[in-house]
Amino acid sequence: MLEGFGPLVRKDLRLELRSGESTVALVSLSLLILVVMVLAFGPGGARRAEVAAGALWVALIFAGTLGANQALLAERESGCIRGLLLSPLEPATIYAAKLAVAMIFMTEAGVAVLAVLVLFFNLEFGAALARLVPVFLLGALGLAALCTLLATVCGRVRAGAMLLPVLVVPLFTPALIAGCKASAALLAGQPIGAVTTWLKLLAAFDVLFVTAGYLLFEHVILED
Amino acid sequence: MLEGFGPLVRKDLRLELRSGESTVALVSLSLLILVVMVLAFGPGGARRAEVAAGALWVALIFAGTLGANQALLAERESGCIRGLLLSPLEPATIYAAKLAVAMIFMTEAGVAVLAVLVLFFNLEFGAALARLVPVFLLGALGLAALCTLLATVCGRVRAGAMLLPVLVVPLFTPALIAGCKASAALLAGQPIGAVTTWLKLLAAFDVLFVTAGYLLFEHVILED
Amino acid sequence: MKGPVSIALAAASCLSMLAALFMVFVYVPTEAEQGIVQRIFYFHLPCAWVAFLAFGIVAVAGALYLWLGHRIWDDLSYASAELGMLFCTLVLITGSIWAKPIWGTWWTWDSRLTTTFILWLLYGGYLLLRALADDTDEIARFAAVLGIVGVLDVPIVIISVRLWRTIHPAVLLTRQGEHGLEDPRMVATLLVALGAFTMVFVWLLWLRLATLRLRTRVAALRKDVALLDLAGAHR
Amino acid sequence: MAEVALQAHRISKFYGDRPVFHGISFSAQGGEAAVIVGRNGAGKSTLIRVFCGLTRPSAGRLLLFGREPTALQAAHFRRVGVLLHQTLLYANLSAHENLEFYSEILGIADPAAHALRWLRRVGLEHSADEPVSALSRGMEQRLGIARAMLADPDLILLDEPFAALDADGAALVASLVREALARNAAVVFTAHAPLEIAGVELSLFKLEGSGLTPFKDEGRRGALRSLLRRL
Amino acid sequence: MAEVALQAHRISKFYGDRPVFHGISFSAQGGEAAVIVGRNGAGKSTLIRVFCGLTRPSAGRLLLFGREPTALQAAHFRRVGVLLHQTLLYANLSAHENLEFYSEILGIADPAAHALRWLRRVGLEHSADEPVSALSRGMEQRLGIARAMLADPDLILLDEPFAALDADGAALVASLVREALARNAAVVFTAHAPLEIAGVELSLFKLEGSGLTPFKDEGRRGALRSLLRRL
Ligand code: HEM
Ligand SMILES: Nc1ncnc2c1ncn2[C@@H]1O[C@H](COP(=O)(O)OP(=O)(O)OP(=O)(O)O)[C@@H](O)[C@H]1O
Ligand SMILES: Nc1ncnc2c1ncn2[C@@H]1O[C@H](COP(=O)(O)OP(=O)(O)OP(=O)(O)O)[C@@H](O)[C@H]1O
Ligand SMILES: [Mg+2]
Ligand SMILES: [Mg+2]
Repeated sequence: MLEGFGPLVRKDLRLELRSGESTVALVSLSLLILVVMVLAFGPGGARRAEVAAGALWVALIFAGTLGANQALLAERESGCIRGLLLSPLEPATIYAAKLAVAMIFMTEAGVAVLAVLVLFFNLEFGAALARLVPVFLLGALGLAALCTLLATVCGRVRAGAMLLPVLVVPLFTPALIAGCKASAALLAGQPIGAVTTWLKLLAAFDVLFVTAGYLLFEHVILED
Repeated sequence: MLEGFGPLVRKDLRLELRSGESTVALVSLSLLILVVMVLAFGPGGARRAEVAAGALWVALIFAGTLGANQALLAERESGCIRGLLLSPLEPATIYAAKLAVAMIFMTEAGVAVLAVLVLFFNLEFGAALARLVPVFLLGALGLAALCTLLATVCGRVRAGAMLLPVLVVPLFTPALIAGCKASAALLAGQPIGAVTTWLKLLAAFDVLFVTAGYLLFEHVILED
Repeated sequence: MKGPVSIALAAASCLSMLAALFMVFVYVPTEAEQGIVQRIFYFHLPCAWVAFLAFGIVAVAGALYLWLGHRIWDDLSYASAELGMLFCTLVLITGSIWAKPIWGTWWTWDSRLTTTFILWLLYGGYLLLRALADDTDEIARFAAVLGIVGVLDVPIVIISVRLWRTIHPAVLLTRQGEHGLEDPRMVATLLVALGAFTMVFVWLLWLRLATLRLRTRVAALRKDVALLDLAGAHR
Repeated sequence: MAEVALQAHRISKFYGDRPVFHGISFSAQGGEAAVIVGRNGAGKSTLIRVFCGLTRPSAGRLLLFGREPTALQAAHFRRVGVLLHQTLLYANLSAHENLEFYSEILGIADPAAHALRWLRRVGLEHSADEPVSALSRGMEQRLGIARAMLADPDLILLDEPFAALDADGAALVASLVREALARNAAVVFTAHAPLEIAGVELSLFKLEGSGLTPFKDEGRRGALRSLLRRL
Repeated sequence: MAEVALQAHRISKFYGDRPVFHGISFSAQGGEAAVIVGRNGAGKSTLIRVFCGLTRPSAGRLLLFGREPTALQAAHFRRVGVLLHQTLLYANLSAHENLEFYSEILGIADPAAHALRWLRRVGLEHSADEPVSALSRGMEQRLGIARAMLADPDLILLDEPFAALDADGAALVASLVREALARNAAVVFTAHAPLEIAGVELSLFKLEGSGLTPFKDEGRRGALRSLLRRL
């Protein structure tokens, strides 16, 4: 069903990881966002877990939109997306491949941010962090699904790179709130059971956006 | 001395404002950053002025780097920067023009962010806000000077759009700290006299970076 | 790498380092307040000094490159940036190791820690630029510009961070004022360690520079070979 | 009877309210070659983009292998090879990686070897590992042609294939066209002026004033024939 | 005596350790036209970029109007007109706005009228308000040529000016070259094969195996002469 998925993902990874570009840039970018937040808000204070959770998610959103944009930039320049349209690939396959690549990049950024969070905020490592993983993955999946769909739209428009966050953020807001709340609770030491409502919300969000992206991608990718 | 400055600025403004794209995108982007931060950190609490100031500056940094990048993107695509290099324009003139354009965009974004800050944080409008203007302008000038210089560098390198914040943020840190502190104090109701130290620091930063950019731009714009 | 200079540098580094090790672990008395862990100070401070020295060289050599245009200045600033980054990382690591027993935490946003970290980020960006781009004259110019701008930024970073923390006192413990350096043996040990680390830095810089020079020469030879090939193919 | 690879029925294309062409009917059969000539801005490139299904015509019907492009199954896309003004190559991938990638998504067995064969074919074996951004304009054009021909397509649409090519390159394109016709593919390409390819019966069409008309221009053809025979 | 507009002394260019050309000496005087021919990838475009001072040669000396390009004053840049493969036009500005902008920075009086005159000259007056992104390839090439010629430069460097042009476009370039020579400008351009321009004495150079050599090829020139005379 997903014939051509492998080559597409491989090509993107090769293109982006060849010189470690995107990865390195994405990871450093996430770290910097974190630093900016720490400098701006100060690390101390009572609401430490909340600041840490907020920083994690803000970093994720920026890294995500930039990363998804980067992944589609290669297709757009010199019109390569036309090459894919003229090939036997299904639009859904292209979507799945781009989604996978975006997820890979976001996971990298997320791991970096989490590692640094631990160092800077002196959170106890093991337990809280392990419990954060599902929240993070659920959030990243939804974000990747949204960004991939919308980056395609924005690629057609001038100033698309700037437009992308404008479209993504409002749509992502429910997931953002859920993610922040769940992360803050977990970082503050609560068990995973305490946040199942938020997790369910995130999962519903993911199902919705992955399905929508899968179905709608065909319409945004075709030219006029 | 700055022959050609006018046409360059006019051209950029025409290019970017023709369809209102960049402006709209930049303004919405800044607003969104603000919203994300407010959602992540919550608007209430004791350290309200600090959160507001932090949000203002984080929004400014992201809008600034994206905006400066966008302003140089037009030159890069289809190699138009070569057209400028082959013209009688001095590199310093090109720098001055790009700096002016970046400042205009950042000011727009700043105005939007300030307006929304007032709404979200229920700060009293008049006095505090007016006092914020010099802080904001000083910060934006330094940021524009840095971004314009470094966006030229990043334009030449692959993954440059992501590299730009990585280079800019550490360099901008002192101004960021000064800006955050000064803004927080002013928003908390202190008079402008209380933050002169920070203002001086910002001014020193600006002088340094505008001069450095003006002198060094020649070296980054020439091709190999 | 077998020239008399590098042999001399290697010998000097080894001897001074051995002397420093001896003094740090055997000669110098244990500090009363902090105990044994205070000995890390004799590595920590020299590393910081060397990092600053290296970043200074990056900027000076960069300016010389822009002015004179000779590739050797670029090689020097590249080599120096790499080593500066290495020693800056060591400062962070030794500092953190020291901080854990003394302050009970690996990291705090104390002013000196923050400055060091920002410095680390700054030159990390510099090296990232060099790593992502090809090794051309163009990138050498960019790097020189970045190195100069970076060093200009350092004093402002220091001032701002100091102000940042003095106006709003730090949340966690502040640094103790005294470190017990009143003992002359401590001063002597520190001076020897400073000398030893500087020697090691100069030696490594020399080696790295030699490697980069070799690389430049290999590139020149490659060009010659390519030209000979071309002439041969044409005859 | 040879298959009708491309059939356009009274197609029109407007940009906004400005017509580029109007009511054009055209068909291309396997084993036949057609060249569409026209002045700058006549609409040749637009026509090629419509023919390959990339751009929807504003009116009219287009059939590729007897079906609407939107109803085309994946397998059919393997049968269409297209060259546009843009070469559709990834600037940061090497010449070989580009062809290998496109071979993979076309489902060709042993894509690496296939890519290498094509690189040799278009004379780029020495630049196989150069990124496309470091190729000269003519080299990129050659690579774009190789990309279009990778899967031995049955319908070949080339927009100005001779552009930016030197004499060797032109001869290469001519021989590729001959081969394609020999295996019964349909070939349609554009040019600015009528031309000939030795050993090929070309039908000439002129795109002008928004219509496409068969075209005979013996004087000019005679003058060009002596030149282009060599290809 | 006519001024020496361009003088290259034993210049070489390497990409990494691969030489593109080596030890080339060349000069162009006012009132003279030279065409540099070479195969795809021979290095013609690189040479043009070096000639206009955009790319520094890896070795050797280049003088424009008797000075090093880096020591050139602003006013001198007005005297150099360059066309590259990239047309150096802003895709989102209209044709007229592009020419107007470049006229402004060249310090030409009444830039809007000047731009309009040039649009008419290259046959784009009806597309004056189209953004460049909506022009056809040949139309963009015409606009790029107009851009290069805006300030009536004394040294004209054109990389494949005939590319993508139809017969009218080629005639236009030919007449622009004639005019430039008449006002004593130096013209250097590249092509893939030797060609002639009616009424112009062209010196032919061949870029090959990294050297540039004067070139006589009567057979081919004879064949082409009959064709290109018409331009
Ligand atoms: C991650 C942690 C640390 C970092 C990044 C760091 C960084 C630095 C740097 C850059 C310097 C030299 C700067 C200058 O001389 O102005 C320095 C000096 C010094 N550090 Fe640290 N440090 C860290 C932790 C510590 C700890 C835990 C202590 C002791 C409790 C400490 C004590 C000192 C002392 C005594 C000096 C030299 C005396 C002085 O200039 O005040 N450092 N450190
Ligand atoms: N995206 C677009 N939007 C609006 N108009 C366009 C667009 N693309 C092309 N046009 C217009 O359509 C007409 C035909 O363009 P097209 O590129 O098809 O011409 P062409 O025959 O290929 O010319 P050339 O020989 O110069 O390549 C031109 O007048 C052009 O201005
Ligand atoms: N940026 C670059 N980096 C590395 N190599 C390059 C670069 N640009 C060009 N080259 C190489 O230099 C050689 C000459 O390229 P150039 O574009 O000058 O050729 P050309 O004569 O203009 O060819 P064409 O007729 O195809 O336009 C080619 O082999 C090309 O691969
Ligand atoms: Mg066309
Ligand atoms: Mg060329």
